[in-house]
Amino acid sequence: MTRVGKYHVVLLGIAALILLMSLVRIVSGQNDITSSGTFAAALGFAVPIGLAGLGGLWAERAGVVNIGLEGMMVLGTWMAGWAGYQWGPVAALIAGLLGGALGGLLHAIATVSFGVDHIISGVAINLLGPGITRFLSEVLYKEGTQAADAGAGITTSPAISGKWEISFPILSDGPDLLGKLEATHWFLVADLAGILRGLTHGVNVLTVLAVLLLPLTFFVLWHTAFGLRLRSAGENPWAAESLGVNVYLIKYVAVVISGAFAGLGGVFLVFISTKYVEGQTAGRGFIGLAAMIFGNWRPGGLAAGASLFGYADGLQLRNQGAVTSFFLFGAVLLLIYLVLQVRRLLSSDQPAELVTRGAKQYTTIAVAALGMVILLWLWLTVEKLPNEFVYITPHVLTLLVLLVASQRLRMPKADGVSYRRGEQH
Amino acid sequence: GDGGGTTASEAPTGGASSEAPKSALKVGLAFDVGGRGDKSFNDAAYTGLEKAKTDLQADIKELSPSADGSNRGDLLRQLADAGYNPIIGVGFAYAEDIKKAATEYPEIQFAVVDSASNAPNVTGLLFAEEQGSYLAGVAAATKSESGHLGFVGGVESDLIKKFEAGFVAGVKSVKADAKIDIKYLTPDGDFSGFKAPDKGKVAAEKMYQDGADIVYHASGDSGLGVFQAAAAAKKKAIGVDSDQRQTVKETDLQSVIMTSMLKRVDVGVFEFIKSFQGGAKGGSNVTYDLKVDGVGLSTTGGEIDDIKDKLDAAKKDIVDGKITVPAKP
Amino acid sequence: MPAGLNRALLTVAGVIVAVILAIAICSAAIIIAGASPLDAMGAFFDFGATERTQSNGIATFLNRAVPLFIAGLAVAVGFRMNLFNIGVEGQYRIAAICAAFVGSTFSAPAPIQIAVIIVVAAAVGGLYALIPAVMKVTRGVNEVISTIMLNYIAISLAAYLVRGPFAGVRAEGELTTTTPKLPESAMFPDLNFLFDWLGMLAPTRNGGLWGFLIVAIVLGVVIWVVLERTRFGFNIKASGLNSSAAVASGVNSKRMVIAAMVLSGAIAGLIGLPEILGDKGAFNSNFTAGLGFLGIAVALLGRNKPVGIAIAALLFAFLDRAQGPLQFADIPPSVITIIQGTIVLLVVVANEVTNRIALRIEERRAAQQLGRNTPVEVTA
Amino acid sequence: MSADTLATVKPAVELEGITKRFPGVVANHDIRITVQPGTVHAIVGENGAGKSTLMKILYGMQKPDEGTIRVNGAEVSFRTPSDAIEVGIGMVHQHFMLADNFTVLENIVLGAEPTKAGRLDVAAARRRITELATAHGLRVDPDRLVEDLGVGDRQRVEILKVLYRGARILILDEPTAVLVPQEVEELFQNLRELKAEGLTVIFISHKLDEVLDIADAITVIRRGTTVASVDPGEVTARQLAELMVGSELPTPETRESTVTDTVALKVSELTMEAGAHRPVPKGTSVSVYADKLRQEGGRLLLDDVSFEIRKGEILGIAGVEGNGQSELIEAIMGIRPAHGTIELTGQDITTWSTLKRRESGIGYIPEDRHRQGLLLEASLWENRVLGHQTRKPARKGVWVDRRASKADTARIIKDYDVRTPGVDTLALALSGGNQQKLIVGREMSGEPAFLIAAHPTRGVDVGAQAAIWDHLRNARAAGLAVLLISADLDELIGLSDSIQVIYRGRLVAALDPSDITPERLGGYMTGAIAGTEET
Ligand SMILES: Nc1ncnc2c1ncn2[C@@H]1O[C@H](COP(=O)(O)OP(=O)(O)OP(=O)(O)O)[C@@H](O)[C@H]1O
Ligand SMILES: Nc1ncnc2c1ncn2[C@@H]1O[C@H](COP(=O)(O)OP(=O)(O)OP(=O)(O)O)[C@@H](O)[C@H]1O
Ligand SMILES: [Mg+2]
Ligand SMILES: [Mg+2]
Repeated sequence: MTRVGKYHVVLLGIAALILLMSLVRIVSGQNDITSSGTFAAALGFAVPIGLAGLGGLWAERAGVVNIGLEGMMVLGTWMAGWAGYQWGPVAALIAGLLGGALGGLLHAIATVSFGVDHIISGVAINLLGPGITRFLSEVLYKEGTQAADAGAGITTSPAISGKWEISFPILSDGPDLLGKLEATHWFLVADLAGILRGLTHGVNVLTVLAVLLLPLTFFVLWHTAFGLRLRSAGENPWAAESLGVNVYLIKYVAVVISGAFAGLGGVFLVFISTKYVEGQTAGRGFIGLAAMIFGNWRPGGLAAGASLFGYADGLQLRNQGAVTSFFLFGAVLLLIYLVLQVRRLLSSDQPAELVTRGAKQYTTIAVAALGMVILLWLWLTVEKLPNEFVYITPHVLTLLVLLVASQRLRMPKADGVSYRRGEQH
Repeated sequence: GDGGGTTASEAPTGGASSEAPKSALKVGLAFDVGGRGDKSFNDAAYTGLEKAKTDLQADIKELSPSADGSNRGDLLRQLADAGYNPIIGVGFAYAEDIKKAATEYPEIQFAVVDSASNAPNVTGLLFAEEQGSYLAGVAAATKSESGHLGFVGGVESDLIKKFEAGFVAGVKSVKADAKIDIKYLTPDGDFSGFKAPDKGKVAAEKMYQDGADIVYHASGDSGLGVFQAAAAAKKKAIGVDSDQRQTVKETDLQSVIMTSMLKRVDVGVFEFIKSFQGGAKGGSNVTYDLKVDGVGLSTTGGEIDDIKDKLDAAKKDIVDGKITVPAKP
Repeated sequence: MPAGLNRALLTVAGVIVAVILAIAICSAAIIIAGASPLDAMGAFFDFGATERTQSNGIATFLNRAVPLFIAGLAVAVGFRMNLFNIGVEGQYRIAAICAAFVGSTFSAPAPIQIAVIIVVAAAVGGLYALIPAVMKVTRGVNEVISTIMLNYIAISLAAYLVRGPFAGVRAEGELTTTTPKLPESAMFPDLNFLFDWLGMLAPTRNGGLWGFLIVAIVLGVVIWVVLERTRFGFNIKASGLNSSAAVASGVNSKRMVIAAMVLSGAIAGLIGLPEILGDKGAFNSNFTAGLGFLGIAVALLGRNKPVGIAIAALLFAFLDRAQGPLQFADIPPSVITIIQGTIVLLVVVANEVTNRIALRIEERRAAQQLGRNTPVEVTA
Repeated sequence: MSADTLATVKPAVELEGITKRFPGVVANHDIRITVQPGTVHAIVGENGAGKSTLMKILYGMQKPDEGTIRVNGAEVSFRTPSDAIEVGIGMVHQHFMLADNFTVLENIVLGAEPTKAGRLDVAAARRRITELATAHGLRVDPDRLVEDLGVGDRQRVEILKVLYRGARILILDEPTAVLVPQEVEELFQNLRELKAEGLTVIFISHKLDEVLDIADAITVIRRGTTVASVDPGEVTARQLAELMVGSELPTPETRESTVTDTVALKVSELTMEAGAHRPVPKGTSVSVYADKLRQEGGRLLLDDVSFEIRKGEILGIAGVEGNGQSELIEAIMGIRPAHGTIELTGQDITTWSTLKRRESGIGYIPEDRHRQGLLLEASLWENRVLGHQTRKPARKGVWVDRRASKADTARIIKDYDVRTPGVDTLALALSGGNQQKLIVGREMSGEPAFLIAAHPTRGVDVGAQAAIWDHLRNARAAGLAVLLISADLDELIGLSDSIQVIYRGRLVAALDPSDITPERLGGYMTGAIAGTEET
């Protein structure tokens, strides 16, 4: 498939998805499925995950597995909180980046210079991140310090002042045309308006930055000389070395940037909360890593993974009822699948004996049909899911998508390989 | 719940009069996960402890458990071995551990915050959060113009459900047809719900968008997000545990905090130490309810001054037993 | 075998250097915090003045090591095959609650009661690990993602079970949700007699020295035997070292993924039992979390070998025990985590360095024995 | 090149007194070589003689402990390959140095990327590559992924990489090891052109005929030292070999036929799809199904492959790499599903697992010993157990019988002359030849009925080669059926009782080894000669 073709397929897929969502919204009456609020929340949850994922992408494209994203993110949050309350948001941003980068540097020293197993180093950083920050809080934020007077506690920093939110003029602010359209609840129109408004209203400046980092990463990694070298370090560092590429340097840069991105994810969390709160990363580094793998080590896929997760999380937090519409959603998807299968079965012009009409195919169709019926039944009967099942919506959804999506994941070939200059095994 | 024990108004009697040798008072306190400096529950307990230090010249020691809370029992033992008596465990998670430690150290007096006494030398320091929350509900419903309110709970544990139950009852007592949105951030066992301002914000935002004009939170640090959502929507919120209009430092957020439901853990802790000094023994519960002002509403900012009568009436009804506030939703 | 001895000596030397370095780094941190590193050292070794506190301290220390060791074993079984089972965390949680509940539904003589609980825990842990295994084998879903997601699902599921179907009665005024209390026959006998033998006071702490320690030791030995001596263990090792060679030699990689993952999950299922059977007697909403993640660090520090894991678990437990004493000495207890992280990092760095040295030595020896080190004299 | 020009022009490369020590090994010792510009200079020597090390030193990948390097008369000291590239040296490595997931273009420009406004200038790069390719007759498609390329194409990419950097001195480390004669000839044609343009080529090969064919000068290295400089016009291949090893060149000639009438392995209609394997529908024959697949336009990696191997017979499969040999092996080993049937000594084993196949007597010497044959980080005795986990002597119930395994490993070490300090040595500490001998010994134990030998002597020096050939011959005499796959056509012709040529997944010709030359064989392999039956 050519590049343009792929691009079109993606666009078509998105269009079909929105159509489907609109349909489900109308049928279920759950406006939150495409409300601007949901999409704004989705964006807010997707960004830190996406940033962590981007961090993972940079490191792993250069051949270094980074399971330490969580620890680096924690360092980012603490540094942002600490610098932010004293010198404002810009300082918070810089400090958070530095905090994450420091974690990245540690990871780089261990994995690149000493050839330590990447997972071990990452796990150690995941221990160190919370340990060091807690220690720093215990020292710097304890009773009687200036910070404590400014509102710090051992688990929180003082608040950062300053708000960095922007909206798209006219469309989603002031006259707020999109908002008005959304309120009509018209089929498809309101959905599109809601989605657009959610993504443009009251958006944190960091969000814009983070979203821009995706194409930027794509550009740098796939369209510049530096990016080619970086990726070559993840595919075949020995080849790169033999062509005079300084693989060590490249890996160092990549892993430090990786840490900085994870740190930026932390800064984002701090900006949203206006302060550092111990434990506020809540495993997002791991989820970012998962999003990156989900996205096949590519920025676009990663964004899709982070968005899926963010959307599901946002939706479940905003509207537990809407979560049951996923049953309907699944039922409709299964129905489409069934129609396609049956059509293929009937329209085949091959000699009858050649059509792969094994028992297996009938079984799949039967299972799909059964699944559809069950989902529909669930949708019709389940008033309210126990809360515990609502919380896990994003996780279950991620698993389901992974199960259904064909698995042709391809990680960089030398990812996780401990590379030593001049040695090839 | 008033597990058949005394209430606080009786407990301290005789405490202040009989002065024990002050230097001998060594009070140990073990925090819940998160430890000191959480600006909330643990810190409130510490305030009480500190007061004992200054007022009663107590020798104090406070310990925080490890992040996974696996060593709560061991902290209690270490305090006991170091000669501390009495020893206080902060948080209902200490219930089991206190019970065991109490049997191992029968000569030492223990207290547990938020859980009932379960041994002869254990005092249960209980708080009638549902009563305070009831008042918060009354205040919210009275102040609400839309008749639509919200509650954000941090972690879906039975403790936080007490807040929910009281709040709902309070609201319904004023407006039986009021709409109340309820959302918890994480399931029981995942305590990140107390540390997720972003989630609190999204949950509250939705409530405000749907027309709620006052949201009550019992979600620790996540409440910050609730206040932010309130500020953005130009609506109101109700804080919890301490007077958050004072503890929250951002001025733009302070103004959205209509009131806070106070839970005087500091009073509980201090009173317990004081009564210990007076020779009180455990085996019963002390309930800090509206009657003894163990719970209540803060008035900083004066936003509920105009409905003071109504609140006082509700309070009186509860104190008099005319109203029994449910502790479970 | 002098080559092996050489290697072992080098490794030990490396570890010692690493630990010393880690201590130095943390001492620096402690000094910055305005405290004395010597006090900190004292706190780590301070097991109290009285016999009672000492034996309690020792029991606390060993009790902590038991679940860490089991968690390390669980992670290591996966790692040996290059399977990264981050899901140990979720597996033990689900297994613990199911085992606690099942154990509370009947009453049998102690050995049977306990055996059933252990079997249930292992089975549930194994089954929960089967999910990512099957997803990986049939759909190629990366186990890192699936186990991360399943961890979150496990937390919610456990929360649901402990409040819903598996909820037990609790005392009036108690807020902790819990499964029904296990019968007395389910409680694992303690090992306090060991202290008597050594002429010490038995720990007075509830539960004493957990008898599950024995199970852990047996488990460690069994796992060692399975991994090092059986064909199954050989297949795991081969798959881990070179999966394509393993496949070519007739190892069924899919079956191995499932077997290793399920074994890992089954071991993980036992992580919560020491606490339940030795102390708590139930699963409740405050159940110790995070052991699965610590297990990763323990396994890696122990180089995925049972003996190493035991040492790593003891080290971690030793450090963890000082949580209280450090605070008595006014030292921020977070230095524990810092030391743990630093040690993990430095020990592997040291390992890497000594490994390289050992390899050099071995190569040189091999070359010398073959007489390849002398170039031939040639007249051109 | 005449003598007087040589005198006036400065040597392209002068290596003087180069010494390089590795822990325990002196790889190079006082090496002296002078390479004249505009010539092809060959370097020959046994495995492990130190050729690659020397070249890596010249290319800046390794630092010499002693000695000086002069390029075009000026003394140089390289820290990294970029320094060497700077002065115009380029190297094609013994093992491909290509990123599989990159396009040809990306592989070529890596490290020397043209940029425009910070962007990788793909258009300029493509233009330049096409120019170079046409100028030197090196056909490549810049936009194809390297993983889709055959070895010949990859070799060309490697050479283009070097030319792209404007190298005037080319180092080619065993470039022909994986090429068929036609491709070798093509390569040599390119080299001659480059030479005509004044480029200097340093060429390493174990194939002495080729060396004599292309080289203008030859340097022989033995055990890390230069032992002779000879003129290709004045030596024969045999003399050259004797200079290298001091022993006679072995030949892979099989003596008399030992072929019996009993069929050991029968493969019929073996067909493999390129995509996912879908089982043949019930009641359909494989050939009908294969027809359908062909009609659908699907690529078939194996296309209706049928043959028989009788006891005592060696069947050689000739083919350019990537024409289905690996797939054939994987199908027979049960590693990858395929349609058709496979019978071993009369038993249908089509549905059996790899393990069961091995247990029933299939031995397997894999093509890539590091990838499929060895656990490098495990001891030799554990490597002996590999593939024999379920059989004596490795097995004792559920246990691995360590003692018996070690004893049997010792036997292999003795019988197959594996040079190692002991059975507990890690496999990675052995040289390639010794590793290979261990594998051969392992696969021969347990009296297999049928052996797959894929490139059994690849990268193995002459001594070890002869030993491996002897073992194969002896086993054949004892009734073993062997499927031999080899890129070394002399080996193939010398050992096989019959030869089949595989081309694009099909067996296109059955040949008699007694009257076929490598050149003709190469013709079939590349599809230049249409398939016929020639028995
Ligand atoms: N990086 C290294 N570390 C240690 N020893 C090495 C290293 N590289 C090469 N050697 C040793 O140097 C010797 C020469 O190796 P080299 O690869 O140069 O041989 P070669 O002549 O190219 O052999 P072949 O024909 O097999 O390619 C080998 O015997 C090997 O033991
Ligand atoms: N990068 C390296 N690091 C350490 N030792 C090496 C390295 N490369 C080669 N060796 C050593 O070189 C020897 C292998 O020598 P040699 O080059 O003859 O193998 P080979 O025939 O090239 O093997 P192969 O064909 O598998 O590459 C072994 O002793 C090995 O330990
Ligand atoms: Mg070699
Ligand atoms: Mg070589």
